[in-house]
Amino acid sequence: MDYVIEMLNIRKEFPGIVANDNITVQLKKGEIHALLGENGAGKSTLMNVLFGLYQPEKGEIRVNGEKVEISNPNIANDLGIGMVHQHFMLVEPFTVTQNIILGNEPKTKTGKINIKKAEKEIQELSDRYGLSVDPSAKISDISVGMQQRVEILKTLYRGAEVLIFDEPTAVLTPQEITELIEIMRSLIKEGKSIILITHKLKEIMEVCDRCTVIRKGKGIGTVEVEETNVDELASLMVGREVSFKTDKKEATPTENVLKVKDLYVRDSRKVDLVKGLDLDIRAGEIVGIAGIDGNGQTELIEAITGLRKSHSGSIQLNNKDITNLSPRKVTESGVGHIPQDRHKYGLVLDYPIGENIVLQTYYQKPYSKATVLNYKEIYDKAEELIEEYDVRTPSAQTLARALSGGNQQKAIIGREVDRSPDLLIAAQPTRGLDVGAIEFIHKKLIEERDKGKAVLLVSFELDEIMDVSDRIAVMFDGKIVAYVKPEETNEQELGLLMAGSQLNKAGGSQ
Amino acid sequence: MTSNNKFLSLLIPVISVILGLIAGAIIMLFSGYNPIDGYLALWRGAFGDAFTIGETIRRITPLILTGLAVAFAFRTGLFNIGAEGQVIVGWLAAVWVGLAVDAPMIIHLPLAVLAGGIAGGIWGFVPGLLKAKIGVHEVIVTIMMNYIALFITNEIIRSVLTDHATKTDRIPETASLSSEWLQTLTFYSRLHYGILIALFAAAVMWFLIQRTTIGYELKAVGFNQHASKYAGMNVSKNIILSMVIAGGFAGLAGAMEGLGTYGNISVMSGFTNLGFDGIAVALLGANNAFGVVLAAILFGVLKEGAGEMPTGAGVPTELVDIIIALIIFFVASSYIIRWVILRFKKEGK
Amino acid sequence: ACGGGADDEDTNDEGSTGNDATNEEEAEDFSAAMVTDVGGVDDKSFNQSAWEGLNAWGEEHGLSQGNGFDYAQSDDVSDYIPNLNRLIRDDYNLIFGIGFELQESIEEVAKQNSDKHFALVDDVVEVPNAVSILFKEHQGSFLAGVAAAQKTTTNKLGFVGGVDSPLINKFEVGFIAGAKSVNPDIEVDVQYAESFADSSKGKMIASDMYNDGVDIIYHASGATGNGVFNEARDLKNSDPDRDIWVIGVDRDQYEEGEIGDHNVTLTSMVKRVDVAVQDVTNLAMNGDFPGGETLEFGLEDNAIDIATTNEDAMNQEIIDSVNEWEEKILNGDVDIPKTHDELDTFLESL
Amino acid sequence: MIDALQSIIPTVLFYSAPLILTALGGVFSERSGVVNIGLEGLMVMGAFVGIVFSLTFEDVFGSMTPWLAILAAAIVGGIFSVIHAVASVSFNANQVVSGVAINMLALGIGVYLTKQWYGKGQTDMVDGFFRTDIPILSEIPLIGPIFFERIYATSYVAIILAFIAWYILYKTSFGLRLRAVGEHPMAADTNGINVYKMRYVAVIISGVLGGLGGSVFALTIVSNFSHSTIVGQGFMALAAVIFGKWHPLGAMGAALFFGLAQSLSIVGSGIPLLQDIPQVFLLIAPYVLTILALAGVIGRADAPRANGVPYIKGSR
Ligand SMILES: Nc1ncnc2c1ncn2[C@@H]1O[C@H](COP(=O)(O)OP(=O)(O)OP(=O)(O)O)[C@@H](O)[C@H]1O
Ligand SMILES: Nc1ncnc2c1ncn2[C@@H]1O[C@H](COP(=O)(O)OP(=O)(O)OP(=O)(O)O)[C@@H](O)[C@H]1O
Ligand SMILES: [Mg+2]
Ligand SMILES: [Mg+2]
Repeated sequence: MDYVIEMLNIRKEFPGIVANDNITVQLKKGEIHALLGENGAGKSTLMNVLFGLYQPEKGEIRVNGEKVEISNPNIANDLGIGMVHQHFMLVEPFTVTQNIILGNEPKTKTGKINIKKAEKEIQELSDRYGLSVDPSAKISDISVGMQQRVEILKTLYRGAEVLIFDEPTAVLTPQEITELIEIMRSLIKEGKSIILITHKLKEIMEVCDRCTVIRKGKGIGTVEVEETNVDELASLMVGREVSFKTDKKEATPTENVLKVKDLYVRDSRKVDLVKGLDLDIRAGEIVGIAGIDGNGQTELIEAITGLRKSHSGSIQLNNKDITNLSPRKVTESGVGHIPQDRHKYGLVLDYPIGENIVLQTYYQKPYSKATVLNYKEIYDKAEELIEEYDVRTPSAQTLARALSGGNQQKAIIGREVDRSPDLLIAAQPTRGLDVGAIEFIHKKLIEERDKGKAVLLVSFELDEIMDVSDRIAVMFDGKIVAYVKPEETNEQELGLLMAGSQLNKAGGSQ
Repeated sequence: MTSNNKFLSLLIPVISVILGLIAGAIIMLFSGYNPIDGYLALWRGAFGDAFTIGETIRRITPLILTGLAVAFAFRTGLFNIGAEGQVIVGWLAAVWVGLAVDAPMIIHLPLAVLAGGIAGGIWGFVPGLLKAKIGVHEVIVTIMMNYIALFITNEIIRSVLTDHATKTDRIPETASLSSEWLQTLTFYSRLHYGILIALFAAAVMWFLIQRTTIGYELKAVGFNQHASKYAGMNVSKNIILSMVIAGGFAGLAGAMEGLGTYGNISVMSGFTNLGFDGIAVALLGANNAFGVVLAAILFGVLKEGAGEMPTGAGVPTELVDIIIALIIFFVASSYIIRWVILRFKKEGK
Repeated sequence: ACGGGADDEDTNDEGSTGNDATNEEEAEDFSAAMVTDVGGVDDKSFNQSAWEGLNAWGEEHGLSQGNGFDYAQSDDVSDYIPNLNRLIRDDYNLIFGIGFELQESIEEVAKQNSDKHFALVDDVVEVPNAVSILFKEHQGSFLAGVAAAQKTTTNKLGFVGGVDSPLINKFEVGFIAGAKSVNPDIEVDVQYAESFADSSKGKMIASDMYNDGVDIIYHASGATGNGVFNEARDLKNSDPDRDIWVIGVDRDQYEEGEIGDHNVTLTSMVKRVDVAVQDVTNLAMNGDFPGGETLEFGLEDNAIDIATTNEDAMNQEIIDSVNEWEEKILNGDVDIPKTHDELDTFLESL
Repeated sequence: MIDALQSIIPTVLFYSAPLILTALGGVFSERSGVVNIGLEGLMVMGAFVGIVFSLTFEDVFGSMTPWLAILAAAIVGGIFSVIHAVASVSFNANQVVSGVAINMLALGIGVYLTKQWYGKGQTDMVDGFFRTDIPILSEIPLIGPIFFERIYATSYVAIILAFIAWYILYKTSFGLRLRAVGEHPMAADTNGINVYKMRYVAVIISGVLGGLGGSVFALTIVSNFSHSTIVGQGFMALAAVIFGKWHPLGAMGAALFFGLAQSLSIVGSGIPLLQDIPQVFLLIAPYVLTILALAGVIGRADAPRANGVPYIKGSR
């Protein structure tokens, strides 16, 4: 059989946990092979083993039928294996070219790096696969989607025949995902083989040939994608039935909770990113903001939550002006915020989970009295939320850093929801999470709505927006350009609106 | 698992000290000294009689405080190399109040001690403010503030506190930490009540950091400024507060010298080194209050004991610096010691 | 003989407490020790000189280190008290504190141990069982100024001080007075480094002064002076014909000035701490301990001296002039100022 | 004016050269992600070796001695810094702690051995370096006398090394890799770069340059070794690293700035206008100026992202 890569009976342990337990994956030449599993199932670990970052305790790896030892990434590179990591491995202050050639620099006779030559080569590679990357741009100046292409170029530059993509689409906008899929197809056309890790079953159905499922570190089996469907994949992965369409009753919105009027917000370079935005949210409804990344969503949320000063306009909560109040004041007025970047904003990773649970309330009774903390109250609350939100952690004393992304997210959601805010802002709440966790979080958001709270959901996942929202506000170029009802629209129409097209039920395209 | 960890955390410093002493012994052997004589002299120098014990405690006192000054800032993610300057201004301020104010002891002494703390706090405020508002790296500013403290203090002693003399008068009894009783108890060592203040300060730091919302905020800011801002904390305020409190501890160390050990202040031709030693003490004590106290004790004992080594055994006192440095290395490299211990344990099973 | 100020009557009165202590012992049982300041016993300066004095005394009486005399080294100002106490516990009869930094420590310890004798070099202690040993640095500095005034070709001199303090001011003032006594038109550029250990500052100051036309620098700045010598040697090296001089302090700094076949050390203001230490120890041993007194050692005791090691530089003319002024000083014809105020009156009287 | 420059600039150069050299060492180490507060100790080691070598071999090598002495100091500095590398790269020690230990250890060893070998706390004087005119360049009118007359060759060695360091860090693959390791070690690792090796090399380079800086200081300024030879210069070099934003030329600029500020404070006391200002203001001027420059012009300086973080393979 012509397998390019075979990982046979791989076992990898970490202190106290078996991340991979006897897993087998075989990759055929020219195929896109999906790797599917819940958060923490062991997918990344398995791929890191293949890439030489980890050494397996047991098992065997074969490349083109030959048994190999991959003790470091150099060997993987030499064997033609390249990896696009879940967290990008890019040096931010460096240029695209510098990142790509790092470790394989072309040199002039004098020992100087031959940047010109490298840039030309990269331009050629980029053109060949339709990546349209600017070789001289700085990583910190380009979008996440671009950064991912740089990662792809990195592997191609090293002559990779096999590419591993670890959750490449989790951080991309729908447009970027479509483009990535195109890129993967062109890679296959050029004779490469791909292993793709993703939580999005639709993507698997769309591009993959076969799919290997892992559950809790164990290999469940490999299926031909043509012979399966989304529901079967989901239940293989979770070990039970999963419902995708979130059940919810009709919304019964009441009085107005959030009223944003003619808001202007500037970014750090003093450019207006929110430009005269109006937005209303009522109690008992979920408003989803659909939009392409970079149209001012982040700045809007930061302005509402007090993390960023707005430049003009007003924000009212329950008819009280909260414009430019400090984050603390905003929180106290009744706003909860599940931040987009959970590592940067959501958690103090070096604090125990317990102490993260009171991140905004530590100074209030009963968690402290006259500035003295009451650890018993804090940890009682933490235990309660850990139980209620099914946060999987050895204990409340465990550092937040040690938890998996999904569990970190559940802890944040528990914390924010538990304060019972009048307005709950959820930014990308399910990014990178497996279907089980997504289902759970969606249920929680809807529960809040049913309790009569207002929910503002920002997501780049149109599915999520369509499923969860009662009303969709389409954001483009710093403004809400349209309101639509999820049951009255479809992805194509939303896509066009998000791209700035004026068309609506009202009229034709521009 | 955790109790195991706690045990290791205690075991590692002990092993480090033993390794450091063994290394010191080897060096003595190689340079032709008798290590046993050397260490006996060290012991006599630190614990030989009531006098040396008194002096050892006296030496430990300011080290605890400068250790706290560095450790406290560290907990907020700041590196305070400025304890040295904060000690100097604290010393100056304490003596100044000691000399200028005329009041009964119950008012005078606390006032003078407080003045030292406040002066140190002000010296910490500047780098704190610049860090918080402009993002200027605190390491450079604190280094520069050390020199500024030294020169300004000398000038004030010469031009304000005295008429161009090198040292001020002694502070009156009402502002003095020293005590006849403690001195008689220890054959006229300079042991003074400052040790109580130092230990109390350590308890305050522990309580502040571990038990209060202030500590909770300071640590959070040290770990992650973004999340702290998200949580509604005032990041700038916390950075400044941390440097002010840290400076306050160092200022108190200066007050201990001014009100306790020396009873005055002299023109200094160089740094006191209390602040720089404080860095080592803080790090050796893992930046936690209890650890700082232990590290200061170790440091003080070794340094005080070292004085006896040249006369007692002919060994240069610098040997003790080498030993302390090695101990710090061993503690810092605890990763490897931990690894070795765990290895042994596994094999033992 | 002992210091000029030591009145014999006083010695007997005040020394009585001391006599009780020493009379019970044989002279051979007498022991003496010293505590250095942070410079250390090998500072090539007054600590070392004091130690040499103690050694000479020991040799004179057939004693050896640790057996009749010894020293304790201070690495830190906080070491003074423990060191003094260590020596007290070791039962030395006479204990010296070397350097003004030990003033308070000696005072304190002497009060607590009235059965022992103490001596402090370079400052005054007012305790009956301690003697203060001072030097007339202003005399030596005056003569250094005389020599410099004779030697200079630019009529510009420099003075580099360690830390601005009454003690170092004495050097500065004496030097200026000496120079101007010879030639009132001479300018003296004065700078303090505010440190006794900052060679780079010493070098920068010297570089600036020599650049401004100063040709002789007198330094009283400890290791900061290393930088002064370094700069002078460098200038001499690149232009051996240029007249560049340094005047050393405390001991003969001839060696510091060596550069190839030349030597930039014009002379040094030498403080014979050894002479004073030996003197005082003998007094104490013989039961004449001048407790409570201040002994001022000067030219008359051979405890202050102007080095003439550099014979090429210190020509006969200069030596004659120095001797002439020395004569005047010993005769009491000049009253050398010790402070800035005294200097002002002195200069007006010129 | 020219006169003033001719007196100030050579002063600035000799004062700054040791700081430049040592700061360059700091730049290499910190660019690779290893905080180096042990620069002071590395300078002490360099000064010690430079002086001891000169004392021992002055008779053998004659006028070549100082050059060989700084070479020896550089080598020993490099070897000595391996301790810091082992602790902070291999044993994941807290790098600040390890640096503090380096400082204490160097001074302890230096003075201990001085006492062992010479029986006293300070060595005798050595000849060291002397100023020279730089051939040809010193002939250039105007510029020549200011920059190239009566200059320590070591000052130009320092400046040239700063440019070489810049070239190495920003133009060669070694530099690219070194900086990558300091920004994102895991990215470098996945690109097949040996993070540990790079960090070892960088720390050793900092030892070499620190040793060089210390020995140049001792041989151009102090002429002997004692516990007070190096007092704070290493910390000033560290300040120069940060002031210069971890850039070799920036660090050089910062070191020159320190030298200029010091020089002005000394020259200033001779300027009639400034003569009435109490001396203390001139004394603190260099330090106040530095703070003002930082607060007003330089502002925020971001360290290499992975600076101070031990790299543990496979950790998240
Ligand atoms: N370096 C490590 N040290 C200890 N445990 C680890 C390490 N890396 C991963 N693990 C643990 O191994 C298990 C598998 O993790 P892995 O990252 O492979 O999961 P995954 O399937 O990629 O999850 P996700 O979908 O969230 O990316 C998890 O329980 C994780 O906590
Ligand atoms: N009573 C308590 N209940 C629950 N958690 C606590 C309690 N006391 C402290 N903690 C938390 O547990 C962790 C360890 O606390 P501990 O008081 O043991 O710290 P420590 O040993 O002094 O160490 P350090 O000061 O370095 O954090 C801290 O994060 C602290 O916030
Ligand atoms: Mg993963
Ligand atoms: Mg994930």
